[in-house]
Amino acid sequence: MQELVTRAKELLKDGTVTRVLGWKNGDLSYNPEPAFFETEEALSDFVYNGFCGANLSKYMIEASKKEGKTLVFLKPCDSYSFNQLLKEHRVDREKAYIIGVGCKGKLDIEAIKKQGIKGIETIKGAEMTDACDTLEISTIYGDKTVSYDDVMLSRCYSCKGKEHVIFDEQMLESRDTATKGRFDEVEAIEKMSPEEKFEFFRKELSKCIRCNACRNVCPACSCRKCVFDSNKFDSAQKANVDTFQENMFHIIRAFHVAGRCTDCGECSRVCPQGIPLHLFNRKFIKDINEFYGDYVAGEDIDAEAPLTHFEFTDREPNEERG
Amino acid sequence: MQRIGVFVCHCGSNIAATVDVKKVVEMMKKEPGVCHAEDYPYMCSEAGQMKILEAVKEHHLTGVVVCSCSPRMHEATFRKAAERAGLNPYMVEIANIREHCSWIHKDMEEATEKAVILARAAVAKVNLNTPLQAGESRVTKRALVIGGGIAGIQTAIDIADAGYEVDIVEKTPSIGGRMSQLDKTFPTLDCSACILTPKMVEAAAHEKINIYTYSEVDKVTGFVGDFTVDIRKKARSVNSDKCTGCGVCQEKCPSKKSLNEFNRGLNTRSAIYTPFAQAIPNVPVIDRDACIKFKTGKCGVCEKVCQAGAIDYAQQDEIITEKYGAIVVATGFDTIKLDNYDEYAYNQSKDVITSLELERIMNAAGPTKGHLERLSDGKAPKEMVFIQCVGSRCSDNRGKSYCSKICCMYTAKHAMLIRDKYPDVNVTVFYIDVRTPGKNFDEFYRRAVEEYGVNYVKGQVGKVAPLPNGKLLVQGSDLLDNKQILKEADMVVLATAIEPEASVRKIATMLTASIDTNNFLTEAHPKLRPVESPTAGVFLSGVCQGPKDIPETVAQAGAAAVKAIGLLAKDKLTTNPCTAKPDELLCNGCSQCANVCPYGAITYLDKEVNDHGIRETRRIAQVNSALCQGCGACTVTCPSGAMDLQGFSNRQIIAEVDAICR
Amino acid sequence: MSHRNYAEKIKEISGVNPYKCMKCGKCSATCPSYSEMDIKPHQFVSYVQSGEIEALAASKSLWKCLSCFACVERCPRDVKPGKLIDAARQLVVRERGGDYLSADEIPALLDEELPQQLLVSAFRRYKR
Amino acid sequence: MPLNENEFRPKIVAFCCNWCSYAGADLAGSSRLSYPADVKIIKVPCSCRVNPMFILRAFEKGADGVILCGCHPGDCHYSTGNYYARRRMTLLFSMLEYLGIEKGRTRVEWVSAAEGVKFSQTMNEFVETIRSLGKNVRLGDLRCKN
Repeated sequence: MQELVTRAKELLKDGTVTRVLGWKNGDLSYNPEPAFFETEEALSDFVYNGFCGANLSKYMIEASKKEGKTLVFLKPCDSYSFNQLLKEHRVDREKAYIIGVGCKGKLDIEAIKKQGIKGIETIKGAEMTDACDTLEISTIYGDKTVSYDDVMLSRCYSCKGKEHVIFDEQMLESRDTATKGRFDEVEAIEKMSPEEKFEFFRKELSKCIRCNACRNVCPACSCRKCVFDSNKFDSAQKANVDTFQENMFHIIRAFHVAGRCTDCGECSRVCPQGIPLHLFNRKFIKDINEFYGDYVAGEDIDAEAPLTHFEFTDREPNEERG
Repeated sequence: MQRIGVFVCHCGSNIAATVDVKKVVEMMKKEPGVCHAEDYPYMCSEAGQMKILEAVKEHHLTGVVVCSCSPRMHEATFRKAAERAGLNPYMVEIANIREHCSWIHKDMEEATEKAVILARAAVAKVNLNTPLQAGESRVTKRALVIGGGIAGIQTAIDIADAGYEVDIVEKTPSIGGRMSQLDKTFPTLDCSACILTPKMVEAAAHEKINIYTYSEVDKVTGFVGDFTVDIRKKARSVNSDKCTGCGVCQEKCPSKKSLNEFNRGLNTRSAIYTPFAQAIPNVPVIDRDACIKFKTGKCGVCEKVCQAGAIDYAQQDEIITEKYGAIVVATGFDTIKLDNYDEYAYNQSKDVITSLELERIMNAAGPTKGHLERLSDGKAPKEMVFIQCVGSRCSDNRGKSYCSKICCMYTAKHAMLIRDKYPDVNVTVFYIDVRTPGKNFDEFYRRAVEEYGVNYVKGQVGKVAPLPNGKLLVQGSDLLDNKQILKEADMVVLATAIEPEASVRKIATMLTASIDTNNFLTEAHPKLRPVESPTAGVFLSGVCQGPKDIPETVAQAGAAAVKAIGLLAKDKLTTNPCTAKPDELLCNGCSQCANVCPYGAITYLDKEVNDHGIRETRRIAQVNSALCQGCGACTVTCPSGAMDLQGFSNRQIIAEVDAICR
Repeated sequence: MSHRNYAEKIKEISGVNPYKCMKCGKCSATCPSYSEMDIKPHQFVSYVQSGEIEALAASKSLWKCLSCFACVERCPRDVKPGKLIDAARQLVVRERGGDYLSADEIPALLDEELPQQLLVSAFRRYKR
Repeated sequence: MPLNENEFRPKIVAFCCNWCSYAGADLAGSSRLSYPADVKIIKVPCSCRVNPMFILRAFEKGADGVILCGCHPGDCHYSTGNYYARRRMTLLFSMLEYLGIEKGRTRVEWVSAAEGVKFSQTMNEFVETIRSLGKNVRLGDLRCKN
């Protein structure tokens, strides 16, 4: 992580960038948060470790409007989001100096807690320099160890690969963490009976408290004024009054990002209620791949997005599947 | 809140028979925003429209809902009435309680309940209507006619006589179309060429008409008043300017084996050919598949013998792009394939021919130089049999379900001409019904029967079987004498069904003109607008719209021309104001909408915007309302709802959905 | 046999809608045993349509039809007269009490090579 | 069939495109081809104008079935509208099925201006399907029910 800080300081000093966008420690040792650093001194708070899951692309929308260039550190999966925002003219390539940082898989503190570990004080073994195979966790009830690969974020198990699609420089190596199929969960749900599916999603979506964290963190879901906040559709809803609105918000959100979602998994990571929101987006991605050919959002700026393109031989909506 | 007037029409009894109009009026009075409701037997009548005028004045109405027939019928009428009353015409909504309600439901209570719901939806929509001003778009004073048959020629001449430029695009090497293949025409028995060639010459000589032969339409973009068309002028391999039409090349050309399409493949032609003597332009075309020079590189005889040096093997296809205000489709027809009708042995015996082939046989320029003879052995026939409705009026999927309309008349014509020229030939016609309506048509048919002794037998032919002695055994039934007839015939002529030219479907897709399953172009209204396509600026002339004979084709060609002239005469066209409109403060500038716009009406602009105090330049979508046709594709790809469609806004449709599901 | 329900039954068994017939006569034209029949194929349709089932049931044509289905194949309106006559024949065959093969007729029809089996099945089918 | 209270009366919203299916509905009307009165038609300029929000809104307000009719692919008056609608509805219907909503509740049908018979047959079939599926519960508000 230290090389990142020194490189950032050089770029700040020689004026190529006027600010640095990275992470700094949160109130606890395992929840770093995105932060801007204007000066070299401030960079001492900079941190990059196994817990820095946040995708910084979305912040670049506002950063592009500021004076001068911004240095931004993008993990491989974050770079797809930046590319997608570039395709939609939301970020300015000239205003961004991108360093593609390596990633050894990001950790999920909820997964650690699920292992029955409470009262966490410090966690060691999550640094980029570590081997990232075991974590030593010191808690008020004594020290505990847990395997790195058991407590990663669910998105890391079906990691999209370790190449950055857009960068000015690349630093630090990555570790391939993909072990599961990307659509295994979706296929598992598809095999359920309609009643089971309905129960599954009712159980999940009934937990939704409409805190809009998923919307606020999603790079693809960054309208100036969301349709659920404006009077364009008479669908302005601050809270889910009835169960329908719980479904509706997530279906429409998934539909709006369909063909644009880079499957960065941020929505599921930030959801305070732990709802697996990526299941919606992955369902659309799976359908798009199956019906209209494989498409990875954010991979190629000039590619035709599936929902703003068509073929004469597309299938009919009521056609039986498979 | 709007002040809305609801007018419920009885439509005589069409609506009032199954919808309790009084109850609908009563229910509408209770709707929010409705301050006046009344019913009237005929809202579309002058008196009915006066009701609207008076109500608007008396109750200061700001919106009008008319519960009546389909908006496709009288929306324009009621909008004009509102306009006369000083109301913006787009503050009028129609609830279709006839075609979508009273005509299809029997139970009064149920139909009334539905009528109320439909009316309520219309009121909900008009509540959110905003006054719209129709825009204007320019008109290119030039017309395009696709197809160079009698329909295309007549339309082109009529438009050109009105002083407008016209381009004819004809696929074959010469204009003239199907009519040029006919020998005589009914009911006057004029020689077809004698009445057609003068028209062809007139079209060719007309300074306002420009003819592209051996050419096809490749691409059409734009819309009424402003079409941009790419015409592909296929390479003739002959330079039209130099060629004098002497015809030496056709005589000397060694490759004589290719089938002569003009004579329906009954004889052959040389590789370099003009379809028929009176071809216009009289410039031959090299059939590159048959030409030895193109196939093997040797030969080149035509180049050597051509004194005018007009042969040019290196000629390539040429794409010409032109702008047009109106497009007339005149693509004509062909006879159907008879492969599914093996009971008539058309493919087994050369003496079983279609009527069009008989036209060529009887034509002096035809394969038999006008002598009526059997194609198998060249002998003159003694017994001739005509079979009507071959492939027509068949609801099995082998043939066409419609009646081809012209066969009864041309068969009577053939029978009469044969009996007149060869009195010793017996002619028998097997028919289901002889359909010869119209002026002098039935008299023409009766002359064939009474003066020329043509033997008409009511009953279809079940089978035609070639016999060892070269004759044809015709097995038919005589329903009037209840007999089965077994007749040995020398020649059998099939009155084959006709279908539109195959390439019309491609043209319809390019013009977005609607087309039915039989490949006939659909007219805007079968009775009231027969020569216009629902797509504005596209007109239909001739058989491409439906089976018809030459008199009707010429009449309809004239009508299509007048419609086109009516359009070209205007300097400005009022455009549909229901176009897309972006909300500057909400637009993300993400150009999703531009990707789906079929008309390229959306562009982007970096604009200084004051968003509640935040002043910044943003990338904002701009809609060119002259190009936008109001399809609404962009409004759905726009996630934030910034792009909305005037006249069909998101909130309006949501209001209609709410009103229906309440 | 009252008209109405038998006409309906024939239509139901054959699945034919006689109204689709446009009286073109092609079925009669195609029928190989036309000359043998008293009621012609195109008349099957009009008889069923007008409900004259007695005449149809009593007619010789029922038994002259070879079920070669040429008429079904070539009918331009899919009316399938062959199926109609089949249905009429079904009705007659199912009719109790009708006696179409008496024992004393057998010697006239007998032919030495006639297999025994044929007589048994003929009696089973046509003798009630 | 007259209104008897106990029989389930489905509410069905049909979005019809102005150029083809609305004209097809008119033709069904003028040919007096009946279909149940539960179907109510909303006219939209093109099938590509129908936003998934409208369909979900219909279900939210108590509709039991929603059908979208448009021109046959290739016949669209705006040349490409129905192709976009086809993709959007394919994905939307697949998502609704994924959520456990009965597949029969939503449908797309291409009806040309000349196909009055097909329009009335489609509507009869669709009402029959919805009747067999019964009242739409899953997309309504469950909170006050169970």
